[in-house]
Amino acid sequence: MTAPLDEPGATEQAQPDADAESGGVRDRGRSLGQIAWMRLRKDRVAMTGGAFVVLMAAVALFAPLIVGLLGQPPNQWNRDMLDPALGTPIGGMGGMSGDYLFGVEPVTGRDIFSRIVYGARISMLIGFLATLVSVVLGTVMGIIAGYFGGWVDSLISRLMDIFLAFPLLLFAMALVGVLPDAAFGLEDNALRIAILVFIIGFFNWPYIGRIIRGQTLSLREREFVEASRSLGAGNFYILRKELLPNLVAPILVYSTLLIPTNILFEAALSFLGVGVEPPTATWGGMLSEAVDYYDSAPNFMLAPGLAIFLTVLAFNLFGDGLRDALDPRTQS
Amino acid sequence: GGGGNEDGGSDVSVDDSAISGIVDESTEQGGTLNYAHSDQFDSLDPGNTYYAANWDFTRYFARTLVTYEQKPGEAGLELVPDLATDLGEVSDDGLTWTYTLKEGLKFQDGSDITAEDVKYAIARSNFAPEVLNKGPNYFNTHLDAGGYEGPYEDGNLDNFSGISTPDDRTVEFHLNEPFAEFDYLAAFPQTAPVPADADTGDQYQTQVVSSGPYRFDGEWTPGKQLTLVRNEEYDPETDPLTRNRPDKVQVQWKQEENDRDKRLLNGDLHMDVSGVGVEASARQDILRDDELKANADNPQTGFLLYFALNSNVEPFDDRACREAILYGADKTAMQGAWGGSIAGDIATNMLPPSIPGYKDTDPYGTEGQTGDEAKVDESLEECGMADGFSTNIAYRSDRDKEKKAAEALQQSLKQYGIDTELKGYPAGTYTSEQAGSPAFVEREELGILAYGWGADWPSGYGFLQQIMHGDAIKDAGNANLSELDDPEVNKLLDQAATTDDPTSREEIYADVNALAMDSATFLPYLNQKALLYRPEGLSNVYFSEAYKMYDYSALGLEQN
Amino acid sequence: MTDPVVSVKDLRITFPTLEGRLTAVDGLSFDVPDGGAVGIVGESGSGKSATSLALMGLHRGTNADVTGDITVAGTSINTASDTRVRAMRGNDIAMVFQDPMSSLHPQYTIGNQLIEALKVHRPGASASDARARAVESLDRVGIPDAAKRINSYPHEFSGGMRQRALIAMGLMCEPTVLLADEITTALDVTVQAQILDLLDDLRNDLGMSLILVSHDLAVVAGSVDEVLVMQNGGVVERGDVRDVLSAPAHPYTRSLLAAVPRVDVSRAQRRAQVRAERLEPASEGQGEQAQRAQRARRRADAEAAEQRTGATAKPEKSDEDAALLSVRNARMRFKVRGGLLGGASDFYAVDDVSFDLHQGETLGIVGESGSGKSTLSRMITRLLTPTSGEIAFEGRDITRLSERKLRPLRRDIQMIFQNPYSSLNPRVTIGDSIGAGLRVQGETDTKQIQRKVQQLLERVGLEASHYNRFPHAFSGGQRQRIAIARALILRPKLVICDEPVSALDVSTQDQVLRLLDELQDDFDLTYIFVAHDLAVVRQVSDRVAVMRQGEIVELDHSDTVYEAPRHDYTRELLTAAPVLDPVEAKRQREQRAERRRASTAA
Amino acid sequence: MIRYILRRLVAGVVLLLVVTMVVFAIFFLVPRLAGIDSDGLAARYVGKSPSPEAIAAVKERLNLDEPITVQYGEFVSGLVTGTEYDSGTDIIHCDAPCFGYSFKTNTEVWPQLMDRLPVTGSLAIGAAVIWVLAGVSIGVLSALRRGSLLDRAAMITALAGVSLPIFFTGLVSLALLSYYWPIFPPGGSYTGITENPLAWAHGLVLPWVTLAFLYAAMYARLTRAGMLDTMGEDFIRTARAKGLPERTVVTKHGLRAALTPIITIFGLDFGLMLGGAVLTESTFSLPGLGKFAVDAIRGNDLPVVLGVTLLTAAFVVVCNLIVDVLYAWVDPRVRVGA
Ligand SMILES: Nc1ncnc2c1ncn2[C@@H]1O[C@H](COP(=O)(O)OP(=O)(O)OP(=O)(O)O)[C@@H](O)[C@H]1O
Ligand SMILES: Nc1ncnc2c1ncn2[C@@H]1O[C@H](COP(=O)(O)OP(=O)(O)OP(=O)(O)O)[C@@H](O)[C@H]1O
Ligand SMILES: [Mg+2]
Ligand SMILES: [Mg+2]
Ligand code: NI
Repeated sequence: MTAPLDEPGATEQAQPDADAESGGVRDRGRSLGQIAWMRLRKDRVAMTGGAFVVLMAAVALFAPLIVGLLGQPPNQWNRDMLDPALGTPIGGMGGMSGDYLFGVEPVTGRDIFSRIVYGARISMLIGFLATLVSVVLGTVMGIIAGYFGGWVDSLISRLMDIFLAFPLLLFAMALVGVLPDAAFGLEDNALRIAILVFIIGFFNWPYIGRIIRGQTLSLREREFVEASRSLGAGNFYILRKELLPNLVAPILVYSTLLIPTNILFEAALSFLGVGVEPPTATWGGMLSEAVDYYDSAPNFMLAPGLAIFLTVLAFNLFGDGLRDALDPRTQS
Repeated sequence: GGGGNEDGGSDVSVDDSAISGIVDESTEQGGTLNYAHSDQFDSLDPGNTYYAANWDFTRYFARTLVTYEQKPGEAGLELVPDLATDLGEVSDDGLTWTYTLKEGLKFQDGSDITAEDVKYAIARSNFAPEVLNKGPNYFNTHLDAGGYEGPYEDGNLDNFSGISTPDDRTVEFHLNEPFAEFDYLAAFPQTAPVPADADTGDQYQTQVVSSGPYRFDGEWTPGKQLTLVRNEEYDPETDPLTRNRPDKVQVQWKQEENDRDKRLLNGDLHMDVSGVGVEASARQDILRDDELKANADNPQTGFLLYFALNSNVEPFDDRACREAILYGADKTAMQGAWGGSIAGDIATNMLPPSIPGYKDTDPYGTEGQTGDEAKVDESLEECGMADGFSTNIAYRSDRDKEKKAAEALQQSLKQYGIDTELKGYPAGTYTSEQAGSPAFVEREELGILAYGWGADWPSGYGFLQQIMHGDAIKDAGNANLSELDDPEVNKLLDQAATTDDPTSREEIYADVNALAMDSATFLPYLNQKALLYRPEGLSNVYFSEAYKMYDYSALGLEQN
Repeated sequence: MTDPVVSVKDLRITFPTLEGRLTAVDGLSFDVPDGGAVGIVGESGSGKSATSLALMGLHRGTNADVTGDITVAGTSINTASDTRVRAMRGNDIAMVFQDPMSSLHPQYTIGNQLIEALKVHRPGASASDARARAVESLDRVGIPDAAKRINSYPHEFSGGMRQRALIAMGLMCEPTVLLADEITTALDVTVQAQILDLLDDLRNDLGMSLILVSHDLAVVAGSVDEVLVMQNGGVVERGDVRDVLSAPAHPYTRSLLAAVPRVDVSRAQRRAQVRAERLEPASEGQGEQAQRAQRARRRADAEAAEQRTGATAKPEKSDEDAALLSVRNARMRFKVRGGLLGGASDFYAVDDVSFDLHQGETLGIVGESGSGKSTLSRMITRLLTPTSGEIAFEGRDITRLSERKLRPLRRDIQMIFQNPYSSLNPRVTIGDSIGAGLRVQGETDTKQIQRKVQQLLERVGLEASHYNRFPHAFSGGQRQRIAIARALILRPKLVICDEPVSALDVSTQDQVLRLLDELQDDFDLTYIFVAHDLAVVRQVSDRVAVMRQGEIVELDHSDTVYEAPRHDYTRELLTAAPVLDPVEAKRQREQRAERRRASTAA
Repeated sequence: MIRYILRRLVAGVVLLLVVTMVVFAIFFLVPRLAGIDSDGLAARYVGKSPSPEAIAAVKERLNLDEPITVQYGEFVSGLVTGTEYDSGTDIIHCDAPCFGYSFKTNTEVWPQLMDRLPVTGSLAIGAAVIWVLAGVSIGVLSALRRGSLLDRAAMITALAGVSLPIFFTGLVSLALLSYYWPIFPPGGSYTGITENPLAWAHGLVLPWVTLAFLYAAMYARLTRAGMLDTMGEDFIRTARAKGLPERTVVTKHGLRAALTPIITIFGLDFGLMLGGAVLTESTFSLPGLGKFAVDAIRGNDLPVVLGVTLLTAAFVVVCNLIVDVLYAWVDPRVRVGA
């Protein structure tokens, strides 16, 4: 037996003295988070994007307040704002006015502004949560498949194929008939949203999964993985601490692109009757309803279209910035 | 007709001249007539279809025993003999209806059309549900056929006792009970003759043997463009109608609606064969353009839109609770949901105005048709739910306008404390599995069910029987969504079937209508109207009251 | 003599960074006469590569700011049009890059990349001509069976072969000037000698001028006429190579020369010298860093002492017979996949290797590239499971131990990897990288981990404040220190150093070697030290094993191996080692040429 | 390699079986969960107001009362050996691969699939060419001019593509380029490539561009990210040092290395596209597979749904396989099946 320099017990005793001289206090370096934040703050474009995202989140959160101040109740029909014969808004610009900031919907006369505001809740919720579900699942499965290889890889890859080949629409429509009113402690729309998140999120993961797998395949050959293993790191540790940080960039790129896809996916499902039950507003749902009026009431289409677009743009700008900020190699 | 302008909005009245008269009347022949459909017909087999548009369309190649007069307005409801020399001759006991075929009738291959061919056509279309099951089954219900199993199970047609053919030109129908409106059945495309040796079962739709002015151009594949060319064996002399104007008829299927409308307005297409009218976007285009308006008609479609209230679902077991719904509904909003006055007139009872026996009654009328708070409160009080209650509204989730109407109902009820939740189901299974399954309705507590109904033939019986008769309630595929099983109503409808005199039948229908309204299980809200467009270049365009769309058989093309 | 082919006047290169502008090259001037050879030496980061890139006009389009005059073959690089510069590249002036691993496109065949270099300047050349030229070029740099290997992809070449392929690429158009940037760093001595000889031949045959960049004075010694010594972006000394090497004027040059390990210095001499220097605190030239290291070390010593008194006393130097590590008949077989049909053939990367290793001892392993050194190292650390044979650690057979059972044992055997760039995760802070060992071995107290890591950082000559930095922020030498810290955090008994200094410049190399030495003394470590540099191995090893094609051809006390080599291959290695004396270098080169001629004649 | 491909194909077949099982289960088990019995299922396939006899007859004809395993077994054996259907008067021989017989249109599924395949194929291939070319070149340009106006504009356009639904972009393009300025033919005017290649291309330009607009974004963003990584690699510097023109450096050296992840998702997108161009096909009234599938789902036409699912699943499998094999070609370091 040689004598290792310090056994745990020994360092405990040595601590006070050592701490004073070289302990954590003297640490002038910044943590990863701090560095990223510092960089991010310098990136004006990314910060604008981030600010917009925060704004939209606030809008969603404080929807009742905002609508109370600036709009009409979102589900209230205002047929007096419509031409009774045509069902289209009276006045130019789709009925835009101080009371109806973005105008009113054809047919119902509902306030587009407040529906956009309330729609932000569900659309963003679904957009995010579903993206989160697929990103998490995809990352976990992809990383496992890529790292372990062999039969694990084959199994997961084939599983991904199955999911990709799965007739999602069919599944969604079959579900409508069997959806209970309440399950898992959720009711009505909450349950609907949960199911939507599940469907959208759960069936999208193989997409990102395959990409992550590909990246992992090459990462696992890197020497630092071996180095980590030689320290006695288990597979879980290596996956989490060594590989994951290197996958941040692709994950961010895909997540920011998945969000709009998911928001629109909700619209498609709404269209098939598996979406959120009316009259609850969602951006995607509004968009698909607006198609019929794209030339007679363009504001009906533009409002949700722009809402989705701007949110997505903001996310992408922020995501790009974040990716750059997290990349230790980027200089300025 | 005439679109209403009374509500103060834009002027949405359109030309409408094809409703009352014939536009561009002409005898010219020639040209290719182009139809399009946003979907496709259930089948082109005249014996296997239940679409009014298809019934209208099959007249190009499938002549029936009798048919509707080629005239605009009321006159178009008149039945005239087609293959038969006369309308049906009924025996004194009312159990035998006899038709005699004209002479010189030929199939496209030149062979003679015989009574046997008509008998065979009915045998296959009504008695072989394992093969052909898309059409109505009135003959099956009314004919006294014993245990006949259909021509595919039982190769010997003589075993089919429901119809006898004493000679080549006589067709005798033997009924199990008298049925006064049998001539209407004889106008069904199911009576179009089918030569037994040319029948290919469910494949017959690919090569229907024509008895009319046009025949299929080769074999047709479902979903692919259909081309009809002239049938050289057709003799116009035998035909009471003129239905051979164009040289060629073509149909494109599955055309996207908005796109189809645009092409229609552009003149790229001649007609939307589904006959349901243009969609919202084109509707706006037409109503904003006087030139387009001049080519548009806005007729009633004979289709009634309503919500059925199911009395097996609480609290609708209490009539007063049902009443609260009827008084609370804002019908103008529901009308708006379908597109305003152009989409239909507000309905106040369960018969469409074009059905004989219609009376302008409004038992639950409210001011401006927007609901009556006092009466709702009163009803709620009466049913012991003064604070309101909650229930579900079922609708077809892939039908936008129905969804909007359900939303409108939801909105108008909300102010009275009646909370409703919308339950959308796919249209494809709505009747077979959800709204049409009493067990499902009860379990899911679907108190209010959106629906729409049109008559199989222009009579009260044809309209009311399926949706109100207690016997019509089925475990699956039920159309009587209210599950109304009123002995009085049942009795009256049965009685109507055996009443010869049309005026007394009308009386009965009016009574049935009144009883149904009294039951408070129906919330009718719209007598649907369609906005039809007839592009320049068509001739002989008029609206057929029988099919509730342009009479396709009469259409011609203006020659340069 | 005519005008110089390359003339650099007052070259200044700056890069924008987070902390402001960084001046990489500061007022550099030099000339290269037609057909002449200039060596540029200097430590890592002194601006050698930046200068080389500037000569090629490769800073265009980047954020680097280049001022001053550069004239190559009569054209001013700084003012010429893009098209003109492009036409010159590869044609008038060709460059061979530093890192052969990453400088070749992984997705094109070697041939493709060579032919491309020709075609761009000789559009008229026919496909078969270009191919023939490529084969010839590969042949010239000593790639065996060039006509066949031309279709190989870079990953199918060993490091040395890739470097040669890069040189071949530079020679495709027979350029007027060849710029070689540390081209031999990755090569073992025999190949290195071959390459240097080749360059020399080319100079003679083609009248080509040469700029040879290196951190290794011995490398340039025999190959250039004039040498520039760079430090911090500027030239500190220049002159005829013989003069500079024999009588260095600048202290920096002197310290560089002193740092060069010498094959003729034995382990014992070196140890004595190093220990002496260590006891002399803060000697000049060592600077603050060394002082800090001293302090940390003393503290560690104190701790160790305290512990010794408190706990078990340090055991006697272990009994000579009980080996710490014992390797018996170890073999490692790889299946090498064939072509499309996937027929696999066996290949023994390590073949029947046996040796014992004792506590506190250092075993050096030398051998050419691909001889199985790294594979053997990986087998001992059990990153690979030997195909057959037995590996025993502290008497315990670990050959087939499961990964789970192995984990606690990993504390005791650690490895420092060959390439400090790729063995550190670029996305993980160095603190986390080093602390990982503690964490995976069950330590959960983050504060504790951080404290230990920072202590160790200081011990290896870095700063505690570097804890949260990412690897990219460190130079190669610093990275290797980080890698060493990572290996030591668990207080292992056996450390396997797989070419820990190959990628470092001489002065850094010297520092790292000293550090390893110190640590061995302090912690009573046992080393296996793998290197291609014979001098380095001699200075650190008690015994030396010479490997060739998976086998150990010679294993003995280091002095014996170096002074009385028994195996032919060992002798060959020894003669290939570069020497500092230019005259001696030339003589050896001639000898080698003689031998080659003899062997081809035979 | 060949063994690897064979192994993957076998796995593919298993996968197809699993997928069809799932479809079967959805059709037969999920409604059961909702308490719908075989009568309800049968009622889907008869007219507006079905008689009990009709329901019973349909039930028998479609074997709806048989255990699901038997029905599934029949379907699979039909695929392998073919089956026969009774059209009433005739026995129709449906040769292998028999994808069944549509409940709704009374036609064999396979010929209908084959009919629609060229349409979806034309759409997918054309669009893919456009989106890959456009996406990749935009991505490359943005990467080279990172942070420039062009970069930002390209990104915004690209994001507009993913944010806007096809039914919107499609309709607007039709309204503008087909009606307002009649440059392209209106929807519903598909011409086979064999009939008239020019008309084929002319009629498909709008659908192609619309569909490509959606995807180009993702490819542009991916390419950009990949190019940013590769253009900093050492081998790019080597290429420049050879004196290669910048264009060659970017396309031949930079792009090639950045292409690998793009190939992965291209395989995915393309495989999915063949079953998934629903919205484009609807918007432009193209008689393709996607529309066919959705109509079948709406109409509960199980054999058609199965058929389309099977076909598209097969595409996904094959595309993924091709991608994996292609990998080895694009990146010689990757060993297929290793
Ligand atoms: N693109 C760049 N951006 C910022 N700094 C740079 C860049 N390239 C080089 N440098 C810095 O310029 C200095 C000189 O670098 P250079 O690569 O020339 O060193 P070198 O002498 O070649 O060292 P080595 O022996 O390690 O190759 C270093 O400090 C380096 O960090
Ligand atoms: N995983 C593997 N599969 C197949 N062959 C391998 C593998 N690892 C190493 N080899 C081969 O084994 C031989 C020995 O490789 P090793 O890395 O041990 O060489 P080395 O002596 O460390 O060389 P260098 O000095 O270049 O680092 C080489 O020919 C190498 O190609
Ligand atoms: Mg360098
Ligand atoms: Mg090695
Ligand atoms: Ni070296």
